[in-house]
Amino acid sequence: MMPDLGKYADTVISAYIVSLLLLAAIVALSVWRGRRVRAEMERIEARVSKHG
Amino acid sequence: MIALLLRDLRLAFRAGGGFGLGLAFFLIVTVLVPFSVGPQSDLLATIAPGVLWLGALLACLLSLDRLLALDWEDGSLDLLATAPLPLEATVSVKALAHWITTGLPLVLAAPVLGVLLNLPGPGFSWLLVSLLLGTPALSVIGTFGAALTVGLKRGGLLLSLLVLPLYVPTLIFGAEVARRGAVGMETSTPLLLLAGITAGAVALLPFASAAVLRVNLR
Amino acid sequence: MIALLLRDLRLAFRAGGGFGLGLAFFLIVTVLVPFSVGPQSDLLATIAPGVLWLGALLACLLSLDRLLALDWEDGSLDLLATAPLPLEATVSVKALAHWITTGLPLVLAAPVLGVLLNLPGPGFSWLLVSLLLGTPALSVIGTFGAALTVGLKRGGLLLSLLVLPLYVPTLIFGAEVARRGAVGMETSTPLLLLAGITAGAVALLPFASAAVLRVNLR
Amino acid sequence: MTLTVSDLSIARGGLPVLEGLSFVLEPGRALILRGPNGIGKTTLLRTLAGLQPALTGRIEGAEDRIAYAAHSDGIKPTLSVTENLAFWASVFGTRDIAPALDAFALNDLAGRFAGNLSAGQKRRLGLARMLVTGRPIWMLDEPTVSLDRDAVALFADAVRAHLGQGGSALIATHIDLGLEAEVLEVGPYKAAPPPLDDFDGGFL
Amino acid sequence: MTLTVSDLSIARGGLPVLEGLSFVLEPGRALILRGPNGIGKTTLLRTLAGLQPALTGRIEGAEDRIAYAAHSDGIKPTLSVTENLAFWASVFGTRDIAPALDAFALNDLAGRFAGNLSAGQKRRLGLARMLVTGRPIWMLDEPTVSLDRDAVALFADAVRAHLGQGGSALIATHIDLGLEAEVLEVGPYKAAPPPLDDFDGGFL
Amino acid sequence: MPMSRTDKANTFWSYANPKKFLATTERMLPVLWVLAFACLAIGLVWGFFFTPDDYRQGSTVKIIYLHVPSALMAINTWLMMLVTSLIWLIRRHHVSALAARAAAPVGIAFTLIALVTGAIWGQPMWGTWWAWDPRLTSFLILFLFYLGYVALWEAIDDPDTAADLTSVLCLVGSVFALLSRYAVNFWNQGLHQGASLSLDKETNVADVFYQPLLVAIAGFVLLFVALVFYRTGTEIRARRIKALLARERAQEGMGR
Ligand code: HEM
Ligand SMILES: Nc1ncnc2c1ncn2[C@@H]1O[C@H](COP(=O)(O)OP(=O)(O)OP(=O)(O)O)[C@@H](O)[C@H]1O
Ligand SMILES: Nc1ncnc2c1ncn2[C@@H]1O[C@H](COP(=O)(O)OP(=O)(O)OP(=O)(O)O)[C@@H](O)[C@H]1O
Ligand SMILES: [Mg+2]
Ligand SMILES: [Mg+2]
Repeated sequence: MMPDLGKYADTVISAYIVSLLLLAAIVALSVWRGRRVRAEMERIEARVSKHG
Repeated sequence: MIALLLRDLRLAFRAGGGFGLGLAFFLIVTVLVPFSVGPQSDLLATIAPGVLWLGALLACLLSLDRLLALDWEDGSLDLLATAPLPLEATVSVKALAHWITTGLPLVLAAPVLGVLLNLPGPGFSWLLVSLLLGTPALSVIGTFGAALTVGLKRGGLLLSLLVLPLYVPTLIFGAEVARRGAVGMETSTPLLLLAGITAGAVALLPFASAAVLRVNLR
Repeated sequence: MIALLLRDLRLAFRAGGGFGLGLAFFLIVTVLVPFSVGPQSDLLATIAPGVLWLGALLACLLSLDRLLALDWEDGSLDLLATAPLPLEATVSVKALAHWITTGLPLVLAAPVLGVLLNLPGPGFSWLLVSLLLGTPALSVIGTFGAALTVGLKRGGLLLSLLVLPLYVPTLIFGAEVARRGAVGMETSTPLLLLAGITAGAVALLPFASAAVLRVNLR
Repeated sequence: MTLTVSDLSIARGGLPVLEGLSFVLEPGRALILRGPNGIGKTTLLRTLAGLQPALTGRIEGAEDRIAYAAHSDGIKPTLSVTENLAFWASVFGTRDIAPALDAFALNDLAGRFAGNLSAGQKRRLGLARMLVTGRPIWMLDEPTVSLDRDAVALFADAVRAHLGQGGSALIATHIDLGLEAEVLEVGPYKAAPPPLDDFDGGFL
Repeated sequence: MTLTVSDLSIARGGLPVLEGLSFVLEPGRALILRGPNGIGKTTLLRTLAGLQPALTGRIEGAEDRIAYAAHSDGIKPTLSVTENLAFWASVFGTRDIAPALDAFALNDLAGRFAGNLSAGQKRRLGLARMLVTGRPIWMLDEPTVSLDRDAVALFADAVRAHLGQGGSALIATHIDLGLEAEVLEVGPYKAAPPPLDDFDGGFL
Repeated sequence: MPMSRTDKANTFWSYANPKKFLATTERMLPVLWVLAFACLAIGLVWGFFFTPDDYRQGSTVKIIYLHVPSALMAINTWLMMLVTSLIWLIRRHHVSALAARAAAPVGIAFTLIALVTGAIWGQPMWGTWWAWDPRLTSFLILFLFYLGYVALWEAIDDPDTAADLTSVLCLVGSVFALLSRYAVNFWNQGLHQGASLSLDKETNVADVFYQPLLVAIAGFVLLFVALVFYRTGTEIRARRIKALLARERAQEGMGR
């Protein structure tokens, strides 16, 4: 399954790991903040429309 | 005192508070060095420990003018001076907050920047150790400088001028540790001296800072 | 406009105004370099042009936060904006005052500091020329940065972060001229490019600065 | 010379604060703005002075006619009283600062650095600046803050003299200045909150 | 609890400004300082608060008893109203900021960043700080600057409540606060210019 | 400040209406996410598992599937920010300014990926993590511009002021970034490969490497679009929260 990476195995694998981690981080951060902001907005919308 | 520390940290983290800016400044100064001295990597490797120390020192220096001056301008300092908290404690806490928000991030970022300047392998750990030991002294000495110049509008430049000479011993020993470490020489003497300077500064300077601050508040 | 220039110069010369402080900062940074990279004189000679340019740049940078922020804080900027003077002229005059009080002294002092760093003989005149051509660009670009951050309390560090990347081309060409000059190489290409950057910045950036300032005054 | 404001709406921090404001300020007249803290007096003055754009409405006769005195005075602590005034005089193209010094009893302080003045003295200097602008419409934001009674009287005299020369003045204040002037209560013009539900175009 | 000041002389910028000042401030009483601009009221308050030394004379009963409110308020624009107050409360070792918020009608503003308040709102926050100090002697330097009429009334109520609990207050002001308090005119204590000839000890 | 004007007709500009933008992007987003992750997965798996080694670079050539797309997108993100900034300055559509704000952190992430994969690649190829090659150096400078841009957004709390200032910074910064690019080229001749995606296929990467690379690039582009749409939505909501809170304050009177 795993291709033979030869003597550069560490290099290639670490490049993939770091990149995928960074991609995951930006996606996770976006989604986390997006969820939070959306919930916050709904909370405030509810409160504001109650008060008129 | 914890309330004061928490407040200072919170102020630093709030938008516009400037946390992380010291770090960015450090990064930029490091990047500018090759532009000015040229890109030869062996030359850069030779001067790397010194440049990193100098960069960290300047980043510390630049953030000093927010340390007390903001509190002075809006009157907080007057009020803190009349509060039931000895002024020595106040300045120590402020120095600690400064170190946490400026010195510590610099220490952690320095190895990454070492890569940019081709710092030789063994240099990394020594750079880290010397910065970890030296930056508290920079914060404490800087607080003294900030207390000296607190009454002056935008005294930032004068502050730099007063503080830089005081930084010289710390810089010499700190950079020496990093430099010797990078070329695999023995480092224990400058390391001890550096530790001594830091310990002395942390123990004694707050009294001087508080005294000076009292005069400035008058 | 002349009144504004004279006022700015007078403020700079008055006690606490910061005239000469940029110079002193330049001096100290230059002096600290041998402490941090070690005292070998050939190494110093190699990096001298670069270090002098970087030092001049940092000294300029540090004085930027007084450029507009003081006038903002005490409300002068609001009043100047309602005065019969186009804001473009105001920012240009302020950049000019900054150059006269900071850039010009640095240019004149650089040869003296060159001696301290063993700058090779032919390097002196080229250093002088490159700084003379380059520092106006530093002041004008800096004014833009100051206008961007004028509303922020002690925005000094953010200002550095914004301005330093903008300084890169000026620094590269300026230091290149000085470096090539010091080793007797041909300098006309980088010199022309440096002049081009300065001319472009002086001609165009005041409009951007004024626009940004208007937004900040809103 | 008449300042005409019609159906003006102004905003601060992205929200309308006052709306539907109309008034006319004739030469020789003063108008006093009153209203509770935070209603938008400062915002109104800044808008009229051209420092920020209006939301809607028209302002006529303001361009290059207004001398504005804000909460802060634009005084340089390291310049002397005379130097401070002379600077503003030459920016506005007038020359003579003697009348201004006289009007606010600053002659004794003329040579002092402005930074060494007390709060009230500084304020007097800030007000003297209005006289050297030579502009016909004065806009003053709480001009009498930290002035003592004599200084308030000096200020009222200066305003009266200005009106006598065909100038006009718009003054936001909480206290009684002893001026015979119309009063504009801005409270009733408080902007209604924008409608909530549409979330169209804007963010509300 | 009584603050006793006897034969006090104070200086500002190296020059004596007031001399021979004596008064007693009993618990439950307020004292209003009046005097023209630049006479030395601010200097007097700073001296009593321990921020600068007196030239001569004695101050008794001040040590660690004074809550001082200066011309500027010590408010952090990037902290909310609550955070600002809570900070001072914990510095002074009191916990509860609710009464202070109530007393100055700050409840509606509690969550806002202090930087977004108008001039008068900021001032109210600065005054609310006095309540969380828990100190018996209040020293206030022109506390009502830029407050509207309602807010001045709130302030007077807060002072009255403080006096009712055995506290005392020393207030420098130019306007009438509607408080039943003694008034101390400091004008008559203006320091005589020091004699020119002796050049002994000092430089004059 | 007049609120953004909305054109009546169902033109391109009508998407500048925040509500309409939200509604439209919300419908597109699930598809975009799926497509993006599919392309990414296919491209990267294909590249990692099913391509041969290069005769000179060995297996390190597999890094290209991360390095080139991220480098490409790092630059394109800035270009997109430049365009949206201009739209804000000229037409004053709030969504445009917010899209620029939303894109910047994504650009930072791409720049970081390009830098890190490049650095890791450099170790075996050039024997050093970092060299002051012009291509690498200009990326570092681009990174600094991103940092400054984001820091300025964060430092200003009035949203319209922040939008105006960052837009002008983006404009001026673009000019200086370009200048820096030439300055850096002049300053040092480098080690780095030339551009690969030219039309002249002979001199470039062989097809076996080329096809998965294209898929990976498509994946990065789609991911970028999805992220920017999503994040712009977040910014719109954050902006609405601000407006709602401000409105609430104003309504409660002057705090009394
Ligand atoms: C940290 C450092 C690096 C940065 C910022 C960087 C940046 C870039 C950029 C901007 C491109 C342009 C994409 C395009 O034009 O198509 C690129 C392409 C490329 N880079 Fe890098 N790079 C770095 C290090 C490296 C290293 C160390 C290697 C390997 C030796 C490398 C190999 C390549 C290759 C093979 C391409 C594809 C273009 C071609 O095939 O000619 N890069 N890189
Ligand atoms: N920087 C700011 N950002 C957001 N909102 C603000 C800002 N400054 C003031 N405001 C709000 O705008 C409104 C109008 O403020 P303004 O300063 O014009 O009031 P004012 O009438 O001058 O009050 P005062 O009498 O207290 O000076 C207030 O509700 C205030 O809270
Ligand atoms: N920094 C200073 N240096 C030197 N002299 C000063 C300084 N500040 C104030 N003075 C002078 O000291 C005197 C007392 O000032 P002080 O501020 O105490 O007056 P005040 O009674 O509070 O006046 P106000 O009602 O205007 O606030 C004044 O004559 C003033 O000019
Ligand atoms: Mg106001
Ligand atoms: Mg006073």
